[in-house]
Amino acid sequence: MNQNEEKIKAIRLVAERIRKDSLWMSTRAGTGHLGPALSIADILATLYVGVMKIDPKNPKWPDRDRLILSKGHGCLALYSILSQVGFFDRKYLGDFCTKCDTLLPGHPELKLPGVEANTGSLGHGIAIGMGMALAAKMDGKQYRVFVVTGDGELQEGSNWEAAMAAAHHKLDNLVVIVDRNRLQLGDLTENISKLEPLEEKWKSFGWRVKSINGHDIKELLSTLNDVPFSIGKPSAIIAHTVKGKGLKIAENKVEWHYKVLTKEQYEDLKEELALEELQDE
Amino acid sequence: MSEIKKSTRTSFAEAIVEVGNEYKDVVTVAADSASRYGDFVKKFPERCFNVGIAEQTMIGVAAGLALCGKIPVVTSYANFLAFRAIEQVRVDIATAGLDVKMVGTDTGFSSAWLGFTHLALEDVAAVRSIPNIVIIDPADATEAYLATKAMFEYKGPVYMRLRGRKDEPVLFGKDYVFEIGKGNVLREGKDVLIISSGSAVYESLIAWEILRQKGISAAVVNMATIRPLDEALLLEITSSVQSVVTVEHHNVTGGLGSAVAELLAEKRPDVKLLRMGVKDTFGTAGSEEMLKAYFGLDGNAIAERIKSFLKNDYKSEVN
Amino acid sequence: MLKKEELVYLQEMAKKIRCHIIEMTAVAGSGHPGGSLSCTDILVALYFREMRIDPHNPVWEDRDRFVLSKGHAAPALYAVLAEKGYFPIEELKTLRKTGSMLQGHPDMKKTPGVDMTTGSLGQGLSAANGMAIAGKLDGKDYRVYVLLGDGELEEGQVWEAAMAAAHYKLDNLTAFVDHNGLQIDGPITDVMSPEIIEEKFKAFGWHVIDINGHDFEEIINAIEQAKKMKGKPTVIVANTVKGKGVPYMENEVDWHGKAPTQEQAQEALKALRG
Amino acid sequence: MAKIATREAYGEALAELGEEMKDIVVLDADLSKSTKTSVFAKKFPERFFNLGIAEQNLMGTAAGLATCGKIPFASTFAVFACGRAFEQIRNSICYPNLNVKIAATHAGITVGEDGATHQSIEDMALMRSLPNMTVISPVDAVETKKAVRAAAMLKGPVYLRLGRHPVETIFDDNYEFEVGKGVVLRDGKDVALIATGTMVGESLRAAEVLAKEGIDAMVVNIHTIKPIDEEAILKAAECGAVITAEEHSIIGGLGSAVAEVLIEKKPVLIKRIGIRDVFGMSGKPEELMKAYGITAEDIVNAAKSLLSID
Repeated sequence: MNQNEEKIKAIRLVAERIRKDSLWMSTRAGTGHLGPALSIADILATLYVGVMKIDPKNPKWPDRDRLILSKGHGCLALYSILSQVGFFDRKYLGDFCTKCDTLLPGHPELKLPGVEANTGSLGHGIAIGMGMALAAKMDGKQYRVFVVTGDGELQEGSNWEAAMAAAHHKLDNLVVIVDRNRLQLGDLTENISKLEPLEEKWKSFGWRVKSINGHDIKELLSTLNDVPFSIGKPSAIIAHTVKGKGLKIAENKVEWHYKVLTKEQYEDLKEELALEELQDE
Repeated sequence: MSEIKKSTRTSFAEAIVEVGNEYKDVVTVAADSASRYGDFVKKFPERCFNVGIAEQTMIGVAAGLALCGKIPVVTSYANFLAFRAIEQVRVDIATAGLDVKMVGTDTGFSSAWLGFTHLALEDVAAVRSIPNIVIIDPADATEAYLATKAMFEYKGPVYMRLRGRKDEPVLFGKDYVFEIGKGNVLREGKDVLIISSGSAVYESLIAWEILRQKGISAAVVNMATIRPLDEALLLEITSSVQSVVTVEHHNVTGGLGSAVAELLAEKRPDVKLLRMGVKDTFGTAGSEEMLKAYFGLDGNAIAERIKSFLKNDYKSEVN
Repeated sequence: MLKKEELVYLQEMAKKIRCHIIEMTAVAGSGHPGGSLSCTDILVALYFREMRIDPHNPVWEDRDRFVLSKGHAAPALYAVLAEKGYFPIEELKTLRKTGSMLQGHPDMKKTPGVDMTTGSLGQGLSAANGMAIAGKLDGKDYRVYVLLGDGELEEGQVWEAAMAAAHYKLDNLTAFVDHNGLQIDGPITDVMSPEIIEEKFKAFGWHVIDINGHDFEEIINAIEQAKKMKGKPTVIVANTVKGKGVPYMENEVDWHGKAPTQEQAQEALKALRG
Repeated sequence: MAKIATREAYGEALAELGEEMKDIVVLDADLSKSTKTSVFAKKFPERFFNLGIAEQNLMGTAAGLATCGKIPFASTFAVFACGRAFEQIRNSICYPNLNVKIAATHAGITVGEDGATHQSIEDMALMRSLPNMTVISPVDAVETKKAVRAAAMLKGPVYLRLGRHPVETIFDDNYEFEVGKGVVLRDGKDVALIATGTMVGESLRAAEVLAKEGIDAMVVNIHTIKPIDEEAILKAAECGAVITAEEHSIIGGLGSAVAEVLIEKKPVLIKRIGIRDVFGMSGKPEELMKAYGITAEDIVNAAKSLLSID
């Protein structure tokens, strides 16, 4: 096995753990956005394990790469990956929406080590990321800023304001990854407000764009390590994904945007998916 | 009061250049509004960003810059900052308590001719409804200058209200002291306490003079910081002065008047209060002077209202 | 094809409107002449040739609608409405005065003929969408026109609305972009480039037509084309000159929001009347 | 009694009204299942418009529809309606005084686990600051239905504040609702509990506890925050002590409105119960109410401390 294949294998394991953690946290809490967390598991695993320059022991390291989860409701996946790479102890995952004033609320907040912005209100992430990218250019720093947005989220006009401005300021250290799972809370994105041709939209706003399979670790790794696609231009990656990926009953099902397993369903699936015990010993 | 005139925007532009010299981390973000930064743009071009007519992005970008250790200043018409981008102000900046300085211009009646879309009469109400944000409404160019400097000594989100490009009377001299969270007693008096902020302070001082000639002794407090409100000062004065009037060039709902009403209602229920301001209606177009008169918020009108307020049973007062 | 006498009529009307704009802003002592002059020909084509309206019944249900999303160009709209007979031309002198029906930005509650209150950039297209949806809903055949500034395209709400208009297949909606290339802080390409405008609208599902915004022939052909387009909204990107018709104002960013003095106004009127 | 969320009642009321009033159109921003406009959408698909995740466009489109004689109900969560689209509501709806109804759900901290970004504790303050706006915050399912109907009949902009979390049904169908009129739910002479929305139930509970301790509390339901019923408030103030209770910031909402009325017209002892100028956080609704000090117990304590000062 060559080095790259080993890495891909490692990332795959981390992604699997994200899925299991997400199921575990959300079932315990009886709440959470499961579908949108499962669709970005591979993207986050690849970024944190194979792409980003971070130091979990020093979460405020000035030269770190930043990740903003603009689709803050997908935070189950973020919490898992942050704990896996060591920003905080895994035992805290049990705090997800189970106690008041938890560090792991229903949308991510800065108080948790590793979280880079308060998100949860859609359409804010690209502008915040743009500010970070500007700061890097000013300070002559090499770090990059990755922003993961939902696809339905792109209906918010604030994204297009920010997209226009980032291109204007030639922020090639800014990367947007669109979780193109084709579903939003209510329906298919194309039934609610058509996003296609999505690539054309980004291009027309001055970005370089690539469309990839958001579950193919190899493709994710090579694409994410290939940014910027063009010097002087921000990069957009349209990652085609499956909402609820990995949980058969949830895949491509709109109702799983905001739905979790019952404890009974969890117990039934435990063996098949090699899930953890729900209760702490 | 001196004869010198200067706009709050001019002194903001002057102060911001000095601040830029002092703090290397200060950056400006504009939404097609870069001229408000004056020479800062020429002097520190590498620290200036313009995102175009996109106020929401301006706020988001400032948040990102702040998260990377910069101290961003943003500015636009108060309406576009405090209305168009209010959710970004709330989520991106206030929830995280980020060190971003927000300067809304053309408040009160100073955008006069532009009509209601540009007349910011609810901006304090909007910003005050959001936790964590200091709100400053300077009375003149001197105070705007000092407040601009003071907000960089404070760490955390600040919203400052400025006015238009037009020069206005300078009320305070070199010895004037500004401190965030502290009201300034401009005139002592025993019959009535006038509390005001921003451009209403000048008019309140004119009212004070008119009242003085009629034998009414008014105290005037400049409450430049609307949040945190200087509760100690107000409680101290109202222990002896029982009639209180708030004057603001803002809607009577949600701004200075409401803040004072909330405090006194809970702590000094024996005090009589009259809130003067724009009475829950939208603005219209007109010169600043015309609008002050139109809304009954110039010195003469203020004095008249206070006279009848003191004369009548306040219970029948409808402001 | 425009008949010769029609063309002359429109050109003469445009001249008149431009003179009103100069006179109004000079009397008011403030206002936005630059962006009013750049969109004059579009407004004249719409109001004096194209739109189905009745100045005696400004709230006629079946009328075509017009939304001035770039509300600061109000002087141009007021001049057109006055010439069309919605209110006496005398009123134009009251622009921006306290109590006047002619506010600094268009106000539907105060001015007959104004279909939507605007002035805060980026909001007009959404309102126009609503009118177009209502038209479809009621089976009415009126059309909705909206005029946007080019700098205005920097507002995100424009793209929210653009996406929705295409999604709802609003072919009864036609947008104009007054592409004069300047905004308050400078050239749009320096401040925050919305270019390439045509490609953006195409990517957002619109039918796009590019024209010279001062050529009546082109304006009217574009409108005709838009009316024939089925299933898609049309945007007409009108390339214009800010301050058009007044030599010292043309392409000068300073004249975005500054009124001419009486002397300057005289000079402008002389140039306009030729 | 059965617990029903006010948003559920909103969905049903809309569907019923849609039958009677053909001019009603409903708009949503991708949240129709949560805001319950989906009930209307199913019944009248041709009069329902989902505008996607784009709240500013939602309000602008509603304004445009209103200019053409429609009665648009625009729905999304309260934070997005009042925050993201504040300027659009101000300029495109309130200033021209257009006949748009903004029915926002998920108001207050009882939204629960979604946390601070989604917990709207400023919405009434923002909407109350806008001229021409009527602000209504119903208590339960019955009042919501009546309020939706009243809003549809009223000409001009209305903001309806609805909750996500199921709440006790307090009123029966004979309950009479009138915009701008406070309702005395319980007479009393020692202290007046003036409440709105979810806090009305808590106030009634508090009054019972107080009664056991010999304190006679009046409970007034102020469902319309703007225009505020001054008469009802002045009458309540005859008790000599007033407590306001709302699931909202103490700044700018019911507490401020009552304070403004009383300090000017009838100064009495006042204590405002509400979120004390801080952001919300994730948690179960009941836990959060406790954490932020807005339960019946907090009202009881406030009443006792107010009266002991006397």
